[in-house]
Amino acid sequence: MDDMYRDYILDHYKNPRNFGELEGATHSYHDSNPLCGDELTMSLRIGNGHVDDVRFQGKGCAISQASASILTEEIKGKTLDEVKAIDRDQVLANLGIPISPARVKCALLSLKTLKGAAWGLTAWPGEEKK
Amino acid sequence: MDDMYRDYILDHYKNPRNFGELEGATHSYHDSNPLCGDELTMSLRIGNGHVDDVRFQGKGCAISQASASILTEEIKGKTLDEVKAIDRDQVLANLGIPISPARVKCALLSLKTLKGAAWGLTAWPGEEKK
Amino acid sequence: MAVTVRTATTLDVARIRADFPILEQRVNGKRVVYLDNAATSQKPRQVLEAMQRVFEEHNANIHRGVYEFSERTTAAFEEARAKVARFINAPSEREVIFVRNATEGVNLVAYAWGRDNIRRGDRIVTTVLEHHSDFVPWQQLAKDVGAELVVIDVDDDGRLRRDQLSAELRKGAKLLAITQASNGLGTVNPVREIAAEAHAAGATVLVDAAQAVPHTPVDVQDLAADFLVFSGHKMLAPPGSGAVWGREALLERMRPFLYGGDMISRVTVTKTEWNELPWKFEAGTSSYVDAIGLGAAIDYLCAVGLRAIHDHELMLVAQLLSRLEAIPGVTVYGPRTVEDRVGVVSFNIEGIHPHDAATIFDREGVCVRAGHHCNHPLMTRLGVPATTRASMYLYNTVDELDRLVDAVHKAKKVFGV
Amino acid sequence: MAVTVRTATTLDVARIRADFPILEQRVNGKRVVYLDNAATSQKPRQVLEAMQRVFEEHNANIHRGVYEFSERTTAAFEEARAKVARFINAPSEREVIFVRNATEGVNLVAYAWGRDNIRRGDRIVTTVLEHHSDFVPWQQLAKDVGAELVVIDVDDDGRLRRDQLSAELRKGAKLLAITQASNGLGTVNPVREIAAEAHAAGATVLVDAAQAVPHTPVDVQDLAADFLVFSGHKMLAPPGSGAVWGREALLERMRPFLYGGDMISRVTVTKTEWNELPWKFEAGTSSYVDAIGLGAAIDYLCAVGLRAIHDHELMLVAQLLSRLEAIPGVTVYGPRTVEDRVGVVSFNIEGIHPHDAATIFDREGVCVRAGHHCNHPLMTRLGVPATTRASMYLYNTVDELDRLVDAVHKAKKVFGV
Ligand SMILES: Cc1ncc(COP(=O)(O)O)c(C=O)c1O
Ligand SMILES: Cc1ncc(COP(=O)(O)O)c(C=O)c1O
Repeated sequence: MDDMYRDYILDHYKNPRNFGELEGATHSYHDSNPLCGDELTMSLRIGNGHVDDVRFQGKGCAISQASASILTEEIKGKTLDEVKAIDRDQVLANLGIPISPARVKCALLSLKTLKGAAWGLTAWPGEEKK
Repeated sequence: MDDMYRDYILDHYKNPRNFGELEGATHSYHDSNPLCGDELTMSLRIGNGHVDDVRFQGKGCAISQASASILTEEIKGKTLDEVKAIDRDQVLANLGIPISPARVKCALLSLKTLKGAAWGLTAWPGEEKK
Repeated sequence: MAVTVRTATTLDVARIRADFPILEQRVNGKRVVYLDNAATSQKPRQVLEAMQRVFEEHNANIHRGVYEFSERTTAAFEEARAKVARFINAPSEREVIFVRNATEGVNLVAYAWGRDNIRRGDRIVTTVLEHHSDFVPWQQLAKDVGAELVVIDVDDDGRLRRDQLSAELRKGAKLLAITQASNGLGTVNPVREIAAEAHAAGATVLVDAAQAVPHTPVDVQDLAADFLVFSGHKMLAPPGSGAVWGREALLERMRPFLYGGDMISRVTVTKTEWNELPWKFEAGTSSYVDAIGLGAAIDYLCAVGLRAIHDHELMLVAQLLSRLEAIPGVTVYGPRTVEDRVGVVSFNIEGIHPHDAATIFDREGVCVRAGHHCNHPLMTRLGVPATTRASMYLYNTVDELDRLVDAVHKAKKVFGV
Repeated sequence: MAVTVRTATTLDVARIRADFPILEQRVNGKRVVYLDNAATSQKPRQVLEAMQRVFEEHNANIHRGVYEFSERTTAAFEEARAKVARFINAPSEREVIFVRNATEGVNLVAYAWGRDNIRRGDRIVTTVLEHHSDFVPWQQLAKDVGAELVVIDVDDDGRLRRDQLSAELRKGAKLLAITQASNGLGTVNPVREIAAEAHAAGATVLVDAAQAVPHTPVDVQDLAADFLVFSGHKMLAPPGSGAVWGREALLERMRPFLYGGDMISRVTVTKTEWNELPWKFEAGTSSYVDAIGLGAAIDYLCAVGLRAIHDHELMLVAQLLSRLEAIPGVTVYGPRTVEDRVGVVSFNIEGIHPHDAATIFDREGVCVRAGHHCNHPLMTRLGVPATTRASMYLYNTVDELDRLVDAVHKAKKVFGV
């Protein structure tokens, strides 16, 4: 259990990075996980093929919110191609803790919202079909 | 097994009593057991509250046909009240052999048809509701 | 009811627990504490053995075979139906239809009765307490035929707004679909009174008894509703078993729901005659082993006694409520009393999402449900996305509640709240 | 196919029989000979143990719980779905919907696809070989919407009149509903060719594979139909398990069938969003233990090998046909060859009603089915009210066929024919 909610996650949950509205956002996407009630909005400012800035807003469980916070740190300043390459395994790995199957949707809501913001995708590669 | 198809039943099956059409029938009823394909028609000549004559026609399994044959012998000459009193237990007992649950419908088709002929009943007392 | 037993139980819980092998399992090294009984119950040996016996001794398809295996299996299946009928005091076995679960039961009524009886402009009254299974079928039927769906609210304690219900019924209603006990809050509705009121208004009444039949004596003749549905898997039977009870006169007039083998008496190329009740509504090969399991579950519940089970659960609720209310930051939803309720307690811990709470509880071996409990309209009404729900049954103990309370403290510690 | 094995089998039947405890049972003092496999099959230990393990080790409701029991049960359930998908070579698990049985499967398609796609004046083509479960739903749909039901005949050997089918398809059809293997006669239809022909005529194709999937390899991509249904209980799994396979594009466009818990993603008082495939079609608590049993049954069938099972059955059919044909007064219905058929042999004894025959066989411990086999239109076509049917599976032996033949002689002796 200390695995599952180690300080790193709880720190991101309680002190989310890049939280709030983004002025001058060029891309924005909202999604939710109706089963849990997790909500997330990702806003990006994209210029010249780079993520110049990013913010997220949302509410929900620690896993979904920490995952979003970690993801925003990861993508800031990256090229769109680099962002596109981020997959579910990487997002799960970033959390640094084992995520049980029932919580995978919580952990991946951030990625889903990011892809929605950046490309209007509502599923991540390999996840459209099971 | 010899119980189930002892000579008495087989005799009635092969040499059905009161088989055929009834001239001057006052009452007649046809019924069938769609699950088995058993078919039966009972024709009665009722006068003065008595069953003056009876005939049956039909085809189907030995149990259904023998049961009908035995029943016609039983009711001939009886008063309607006496006929009305015949119940499922008596018909099953008349056969003189144990009838397994799956074959009860075969054995009772004769009674059902008789009641239909005599009173337009399509179920016998106690059998309307299970 | 007004139960007085609060700290004592008349159940021999140790003996009961010995019948449930799964309760010995360990999760993360700790003996499991199973408190998700409103989702599904565990099964005693007696039920598993009854099913095993069919498979090992006389399995055959029912109603069809003129041989001993088939006759024995058919007899066991129809005996299970008789047990269900006696259990809910149905006037006749002909009124008991086996279905997979309560959900299929509601859908059966919605398709086979609803499509022919609910017309454009008709009003269907239901409540915000309903499980999706007794809500979405009516919502969709209303949409399809152009009827109006009226949803009665609850007060802040999670009790049905009877004033609102009466007012809406007075405006006229074709159907009242109402849960007897809420799976989200544990609230019990006075269905008997309500059914009488609805009948007076000319409505047909369907009772979703999925959370009532397993936990408290239910008598369909006393309730005097028109349809009642429940699931076997919530009452010690396997998933795949469940029943619809309906008034014979209504069932007789209804068209069938599923068409196929066993529900017909004669088929020609151009037309079909239906079988008698209840088989008219049981198309294809029934889940006959699951149904036989339900019969065995009913035997088990009757041997223990439904009243004693209900009292035991209320004792557990009282214990849990007083423990939870003593913990800062814990909010309990629904009635704070033990009157008119079943063994369901919904709560949240401030600062901890229910899913995080449930994950931490799981590490402690404590199984509760976190989520919307298939009850979105109710969650919206409560203004929360989800709750944490502990639900009790005959095998649960006060010690297990202490394990849950310890887990709550642990979660608070981890989250620093 | 053109199988050459006729008197030999590649199956280790003795070893297989050891997995089926019920085959040791006695009826009237004689070891049971179970030859009613087309009605339902027996279950091996491996399947019963897989189910028992769920109940004793990690039973919990699926898809809902954030705790280990629920996650393990959900994983086992979804793994069973993956096994079904692989077994029939479905392109995606999203296309596999768990239902109670083939009957519910056909009804699901009739309600959720049929009601929106079959209109007044449309033609539904089916055959006289259909089980009531793939006949009555279409007959009723046709009646409800004013469509025309066209029923293709068989020739005197019980083989489908392909000429008639082609002619009717050329006139146009919205749906072809056809059985892959007849439960009444054992005839196998060349569904792959027929589906192609039907598609060319613009029809959607539903295949009733209830008698095919248990007995011969079925590959939905090779068949290239649109929907395919089957029952688990006829293939070593418990009653309560079964599946619909459907093309994803069709399933996506279809409305749901049953409404309730688990099949929705969001509900408000006024509207509902559906869950993704396949769960959109699985409302309420699934028979998840039965489904897990189906997964274990598929493991068992794959380990033995479907081709070897099919060859074994054809060997038994050849043996039985030659024995029955040697008995004066015995009439066999359907194909007299072993090409294109499954292990079903329908026959009658002159002068003995099938029910009387089956009753006498039962006294000898031999279980066969006597009746119309839920196949009234076919019985009418054959001009008999009923037949006696022996149906074989992997555990049957030639010795058992001899027991059946002895029973036929016994019946003739009792009836003096
Ligand atoms: C060809 C065929 N279709 C459908 C069915 C119906 O199967 P179930 O009763 O399992 O729904 C059967 C079963 O006898 C069958 O043989
Ligand atoms: C009140 C109520 N109704 C209906 C249902 C649906 O039950 P099932 O999933 O067994 O169909 C449930 C189960 O959670 C319930 O609690």
